Amino acid sequence: MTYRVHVRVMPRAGLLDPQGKAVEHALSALGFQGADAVRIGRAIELSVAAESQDEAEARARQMCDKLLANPVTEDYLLEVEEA
Amino acid sequence: MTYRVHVRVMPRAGLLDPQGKAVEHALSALGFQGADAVRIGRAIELSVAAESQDEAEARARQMCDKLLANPVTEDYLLEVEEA
Amino acid sequence: MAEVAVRPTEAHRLAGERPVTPEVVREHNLSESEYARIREVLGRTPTLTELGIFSALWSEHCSYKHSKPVLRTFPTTGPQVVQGPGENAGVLRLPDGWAVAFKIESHNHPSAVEPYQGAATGVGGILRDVFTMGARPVAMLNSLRFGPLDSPRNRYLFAGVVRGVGDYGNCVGIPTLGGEVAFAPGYSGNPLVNAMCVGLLRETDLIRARAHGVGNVLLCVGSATGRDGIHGASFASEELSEQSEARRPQVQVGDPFAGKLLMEASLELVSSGLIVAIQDMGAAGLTSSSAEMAARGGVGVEIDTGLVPTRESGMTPYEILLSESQERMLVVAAPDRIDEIQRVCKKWELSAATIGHVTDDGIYRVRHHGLVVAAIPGRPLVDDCPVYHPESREAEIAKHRRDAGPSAPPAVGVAEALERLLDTPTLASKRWVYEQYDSTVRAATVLGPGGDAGVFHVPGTGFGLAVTVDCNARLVALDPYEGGKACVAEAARNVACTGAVPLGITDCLNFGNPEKPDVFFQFTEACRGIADACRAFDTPVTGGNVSFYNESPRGAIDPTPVIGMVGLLHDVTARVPSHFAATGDRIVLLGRTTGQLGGSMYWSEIREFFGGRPPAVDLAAERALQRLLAQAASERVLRSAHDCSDGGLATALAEAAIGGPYAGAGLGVSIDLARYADGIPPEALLYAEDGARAVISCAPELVERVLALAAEHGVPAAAVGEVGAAAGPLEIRLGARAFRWSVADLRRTYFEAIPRRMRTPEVERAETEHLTGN
Amino acid sequence: MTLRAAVVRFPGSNCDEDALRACARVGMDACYVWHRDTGLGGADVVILPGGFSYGDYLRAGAIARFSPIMRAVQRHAAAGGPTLGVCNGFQILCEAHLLPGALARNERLTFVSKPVDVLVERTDTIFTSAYQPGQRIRIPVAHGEGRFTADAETLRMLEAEGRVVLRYVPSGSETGLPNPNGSAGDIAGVSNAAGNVLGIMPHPERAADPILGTADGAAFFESLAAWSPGVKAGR
Ligand SMILES: Nc1ncnc2c1ncn2[C@@H]1O[C@H](COP(=O)(O)OP(=O)(O)O)[C@@H](O)[C@H]1O
Ligand SMILES: [Mg+2]
Repeated sequence: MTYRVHVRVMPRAGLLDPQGKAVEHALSALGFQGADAVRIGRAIELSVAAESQDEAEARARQMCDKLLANPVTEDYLLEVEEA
Repeated sequence: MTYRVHVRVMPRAGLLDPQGKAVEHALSALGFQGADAVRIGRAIELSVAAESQDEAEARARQMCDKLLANPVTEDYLLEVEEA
Repeated sequence: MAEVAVRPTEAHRLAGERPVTPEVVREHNLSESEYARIREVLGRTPTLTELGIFSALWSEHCSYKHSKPVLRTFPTTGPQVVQGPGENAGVLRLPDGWAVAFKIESHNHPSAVEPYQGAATGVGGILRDVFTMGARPVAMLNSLRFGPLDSPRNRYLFAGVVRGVGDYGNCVGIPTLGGEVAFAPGYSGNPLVNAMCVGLLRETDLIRARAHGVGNVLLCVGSATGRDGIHGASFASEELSEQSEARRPQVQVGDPFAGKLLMEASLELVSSGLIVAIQDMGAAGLTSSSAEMAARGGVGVEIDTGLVPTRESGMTPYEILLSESQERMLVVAAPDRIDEIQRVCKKWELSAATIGHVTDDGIYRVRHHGLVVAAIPGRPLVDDCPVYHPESREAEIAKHRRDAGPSAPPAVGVAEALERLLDTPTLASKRWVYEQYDSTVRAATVLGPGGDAGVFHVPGTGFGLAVTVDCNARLVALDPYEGGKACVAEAARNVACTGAVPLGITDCLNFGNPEKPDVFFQFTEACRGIADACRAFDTPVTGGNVSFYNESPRGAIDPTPVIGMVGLLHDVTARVPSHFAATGDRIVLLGRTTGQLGGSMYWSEIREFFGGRPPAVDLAAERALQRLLAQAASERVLRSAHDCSDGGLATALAEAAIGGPYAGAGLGVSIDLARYADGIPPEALLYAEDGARAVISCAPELVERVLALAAEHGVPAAAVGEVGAAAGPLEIRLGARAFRWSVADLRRTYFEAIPRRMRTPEVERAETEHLTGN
Repeated sequence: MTLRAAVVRFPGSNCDEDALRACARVGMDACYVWHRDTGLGGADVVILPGGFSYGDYLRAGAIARFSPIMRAVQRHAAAGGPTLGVCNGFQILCEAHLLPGALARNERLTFVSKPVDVLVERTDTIFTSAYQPGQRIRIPVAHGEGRFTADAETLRMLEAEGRVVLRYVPSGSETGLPNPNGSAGDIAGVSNAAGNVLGIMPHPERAADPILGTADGAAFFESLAAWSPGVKAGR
């Protein structure tokens, strides 16, 4: 089976996020009121071959721990769906 | 009401995604078999004040069209949840 | 090539392929007579694939059908010329067996659509043109034009382009040593992005892009082919309009990492002698690279598009041939070298696929999984494109504009005008730009951006090179012939101010639609000016690029012939910086000021009048000044030298006083122009843009020597004052009148003019768009 | 004794030649090591040069740290061998956990290329022994991701243990060319606990020859060349 995995790698809460700040600023300068707490990270999509959804998730988690996210500065969130 | 909006801005299908390519390559070099079709984009999270979920989504969509995504090279996906 | 009267064999239509109808021909941007010529060459109706091939190679971009006769008038020879126009880059001879390869190229249309990727892929393309000569790229320059910064779209384009230029060159590791940026209404909607690359090679390592050796194989090296930029070459050969949005080719995305690997692999392939020829798949991709290599070598080629690695499945031969996917090279080699070539490519993590071979029948033949889909006589395909001699006539309004003068009174007084001028983005410091470009990688940068020309050392030797790009489109618009001369003169002056001797040029001729008589007039006249100046300076044209159809719905751009120049500093330690360096040094003005304000920035910025007759360019005086500067530098009598151009004498003095971006504070200036001025009104004296002038400084005890040298070279020279204290004022006395500015204020204005206009949402958008990567 | 310096080349390294030349200039026997190699060829000193290894795709240094050569670098560092990472080399050392913290995107989002003034805070290291304590030097930076980031505890530890070897002149200071990227504590370079691994963002190899306008970086290489392998590399 192939699963499509969506990973969001976000700057860890509490750390400075200059991109988020810049976008927040740009939004308000463009007149979008009431948009705040902007955070910007990386969206990664990949296909993973696995026997089950759980296995796909476990493998994706390993990929994140090893490569896709930097534990010093980032947290990640996974979603897995059947492809 | 405040809603939390999650946006994924991804490189448009068919366009070269050098980052995705490099990561795919790296994953396989790290021994992660069966991971492919890697695409890398931006994950944006923001809080939007609105009367309803629909309104929040409509406003977020405007922000994407105007600022958050590049219409020439990117597509985006929205998810809205109550904060 | 053996002149065999070849009648191409049949070519097959693929299942489902559109038949070639008049409408299809029009869509391919081919005229009726061009189509008739195609049928004549083939002796039959072309297949769609063949039509695509012709439309690419006969596009303005590839065929130079409107410019060829004019370009032939450029001087292209000289003892220093190793390779003139016609190859991927020109090559000039340097001391000790070294040579320099350099070339400039435009990427205007793609940048108008997608500024970041358009600019990035422009840089990638020019890099490849240089390393395919066997030269290692060592310096980049860029020349940019945008509409005024008060428009959000222009700010977005500016920010995106700068970021794209930077990201590509930074990643590959080539320092950007100079460039120019100007803003004018004509470029709204049609920005210009010209990138220049300079590379070094041993003269004996030069390799030319000529396929030869029947039976040799063709390899496709580098990235896989996608549907990117199909018809980019013909897209670049039409005006931008509402429809272009729909016809726009799929955006080409640059992969600078792949570009870097390709550069290393290519240089290794060349230096190891494994290959016969190599060429970038640039505009019109595989089609133009293979057809041009075959034509230059006088042979035929046969390729099978089924063998080309693709990124997507189901690509047709038409798409594969015309794709402009980036970071790909076409290599010709003997068949017994394939294994070794693949080993080199593998080392650099690149693929190399054999896709065809060199033939003896002179036919450009394409198969798709064996089936012949195109068979065209190779030489007519490349050489028989019709050549046009459009009508050339100056527009009446251009004549009137030249004869007119300002009617509005000055917006501000003579002194305040200087502050205004330094706050004009075109004149202000481009620090906001060049700090986004790595200017020190390769550890050879002797003078980085921010001065008159960039200078780098050639490691292991005693010499260095000075490089610059220049164009004053304002002057070209007002008087194309004098303006063309002025562009070359300014480039040469910039090079000479560092102490270098100008060696040769490359040019990027950005104009509107050549089928319009007034545009073609601008083109021919500017080229005549460039040719005359190059002859006078012994700086041959070694190559370049023509970019026509730079028109938006608003009309044609100002004619913008950008000159890229290389000069030699025999002893690099003799290099001269542009800014005043020491309190108490004497200031000498070189050259004569006549005070004609025609075409000046002063008139356009302070008197709201864009027009008038610019001062004629005195090529002999320019040449004398260049020689003087080089000799004075080699004798080490100069502490600084800065050329006098946009914004006139006052601007040049202010820039020299303000100092470089990292100087801390500027230095004061105290000069008296009463004797120098000779009855010229103050605004004319301070802001006229006469050529052949420079502001130099020297130690007090050397001023006599400087004046003597000037006399020897027949250059008017006047010692007018001295460099003042740190943070002192800039003071210009004119008999009883005196003008005084705070250098600290001028400095702030000059460095803040662009940043303060760029703190806006569009810029933030451009800066946050490319979060990933670099 | 002539020291042997190995400059590691990753795909995308672009300051490798510059580092090699700077080492050779002070008399070291400098050679390249390919990222797929598994040994360092008996090098005394290892340099991870600047550049864009793997295009800096994903995160600077994230992919390069898995290159085969990194095992040998790890062993070399663990055995106390001097290991210097410059710019991208610093990023790789952090990703490989040979140094603490991470290098995040510059606060002002753009790539920044210019000279900066840095203070040499420690001169009792093998990399900086030829400098005067507290010496202020001017050398170029050129990076998009150079903002040193670590959690508060790590930052405290780095300060307490004196592991901040190079510090930018603080932003907002009246004189000098300050912190270009917003890094925590104005940190421009940190070492590991033992002191034999150093990562710095500025490029001393681009300021090692007077013709380049400043030779303030040359002492990094002079320090290394003066080190004797008999002496423990740490502080
Ligand atoms: N796009 C650019 N890229 C790099 N450097 C630039 C760019 N634009 C301007 N510069 C730097 O600023 C200097 C001043 O530019 P310019 O105003 O054109 O001066 P000049 O008229 O003396 O040629 C250039 O020599 C160059 O070093
Ligand atoms: Mg210029």
